Amino acid sequence: MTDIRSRGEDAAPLGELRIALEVSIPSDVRYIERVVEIVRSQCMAVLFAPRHCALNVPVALSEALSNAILYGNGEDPEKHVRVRAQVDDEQLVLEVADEGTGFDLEEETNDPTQLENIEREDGRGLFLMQQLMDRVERFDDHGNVIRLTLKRGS
Amino acid sequence: MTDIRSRGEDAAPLGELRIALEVSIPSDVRYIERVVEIVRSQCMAVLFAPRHCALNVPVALSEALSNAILYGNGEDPEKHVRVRAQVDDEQLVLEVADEGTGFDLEEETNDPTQLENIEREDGRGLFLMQQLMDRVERFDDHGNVIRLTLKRGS
Amino acid sequence: MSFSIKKQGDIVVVDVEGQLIVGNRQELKQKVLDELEKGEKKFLIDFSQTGYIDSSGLGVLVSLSKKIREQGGELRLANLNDDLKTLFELTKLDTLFQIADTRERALESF
Amino acid sequence: MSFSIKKQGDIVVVDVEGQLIVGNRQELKQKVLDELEKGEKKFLIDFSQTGYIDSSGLGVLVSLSKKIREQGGELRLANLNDDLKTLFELTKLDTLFQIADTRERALESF
Ligand SMILES: Nc1ncnc2c1ncn2[C@@H]1O[C@H](COP(=O)(O)OP(=O)(O)O)[C@@H](O)[C@H]1O
Ligand SMILES: Nc1ncnc2c1ncn2[C@@H]1O[C@H](COP(=O)(O)OP(=O)(O)O)[C@@H](O)[C@H]1O
Repeated sequence: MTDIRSRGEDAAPLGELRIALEVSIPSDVRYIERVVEIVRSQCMAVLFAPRHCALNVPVALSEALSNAILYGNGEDPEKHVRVRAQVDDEQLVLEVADEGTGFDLEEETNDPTQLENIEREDGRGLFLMQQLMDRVERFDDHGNVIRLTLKRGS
Repeated sequence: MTDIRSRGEDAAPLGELRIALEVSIPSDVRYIERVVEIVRSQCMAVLFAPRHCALNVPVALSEALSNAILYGNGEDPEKHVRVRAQVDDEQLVLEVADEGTGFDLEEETNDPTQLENIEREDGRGLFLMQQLMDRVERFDDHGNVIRLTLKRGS
Repeated sequence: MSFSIKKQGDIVVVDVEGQLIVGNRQELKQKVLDELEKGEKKFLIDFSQTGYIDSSGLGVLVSLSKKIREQGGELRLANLNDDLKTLFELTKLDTLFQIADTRERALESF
Repeated sequence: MSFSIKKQGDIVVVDVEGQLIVGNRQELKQKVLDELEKGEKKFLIDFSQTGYIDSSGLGVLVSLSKKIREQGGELRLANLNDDLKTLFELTKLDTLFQIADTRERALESF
């Protein structure tokens, strides 16, 4: 008898697996890692590319969460950050909402790869979101919201 | 210099981390494993006991999903199963909704540990849900809904 | 989830990797029945790499145990972790199956 | 997430286990600065067990690299996986740091 090794039935077709997640956390950076872990596993469950699940989503979401906690809510323990994640077979849409008054996305986005910036300790967050996501948007909705969109195929 | 090994800052206090998840899948049992994986990671993110995350939640949810797909929707590809999972620092509440007409929970729950049942191949699903969860409820809401509740401390 | 089957002496050893659930239990059943049909008599299912088992997975094990016994064969289970043990205890299936702590013990027990 | 620091010859080797992010970067910074204050000059940070790094984690690495240089010391990084490499490339930080493929190479390079 030869060594038989078989995979289970083929993974289910992806169409129609829709996930919507809503997480609310206090303004404390120690929550970031856990929220990222939840969204990452969602990302894996719909079979996004490994790199998307290991790099693009965790880093971009961490950045948005830190900014919301630190700048948007000023680490005020009374204020909350809300994350909505929606996934289907086409794309992942993340929305991170804080209770702040917002900011000018274009104005505040730095290019940390410029020689004069390369040794700066800060100013890489919005840049990384732009690099790692297909789209970054900001809008107001009872506070500041950042929307990150990542297409499956990208 | 001695070998220093340190854990990061203490895990964040749990209070106020609230997660609500909604997943919709077609009536195909091949989706079960992935849905369970998403809910399991949610369960780990809020630091439920390892046993709850590895046994109680995966098995009880699998049972509810199989029943919804097989009996509730009769594997009709046009029909969907919807899962809602809500977690806070006290409890996990899972709702599994199918498009069927429901059933009598008490009537249908078998005791597979009875001698005459022990060699049966089926009839352990509802029993396991009851054993692994703190509460199992059934109600109608445009179809049949099973609600499973697990308290953190239990 | 995947199954690997190999033969150790005259014993058919099956490793269940991942979950044993409604979506893949038929595959396990078919593989074991194929071996039974070929005349194999001794079966060991090893759960060291198994995640969770649902009621339909338990059902397949019950069914296989019956079919193997009918052919005069024997089935042993090995390496159930604490969570899986609890599952067998809750359903009293620990009274139906011969369960060994380790693969070695199971192999010796035939 | 946790850090383990040990000394190999005259080189301080730091393993970053898990994420290097806003929630724990200060701890890494403090640990390395403590060693620098004790007079240590050679530092190797090994990322073989690291998940992801956020911009504040990158910021701490930049800051440490400056501080170590100011004291006449040297910092090397090792074992960045492909995803982490991409992160350094996107931010051009691969031009600022001395990055070795393996721990051995990094140790030899001092
Ligand atoms: N949610 C937010 N609310 C208010 N201001 C923000 C927010 N996110 C970013 N900003 C502003 O944009 C700037 C640049 O952010 P970023 O690129 O992430 O770099 P860093 O956080 O290191 O300063 C911040 O310094 C802050 O002034
Ligand atoms: N969602 C559902 N819709 C309709 N009937 C159901 C549903 N869930 C369970 N049942 C009924 O309850 C019975 C017992 O279910 P269960 O204890 O899970 O065992 P099994 O699924 O092995 O039959 C099923 O056979 C079915 O008739």
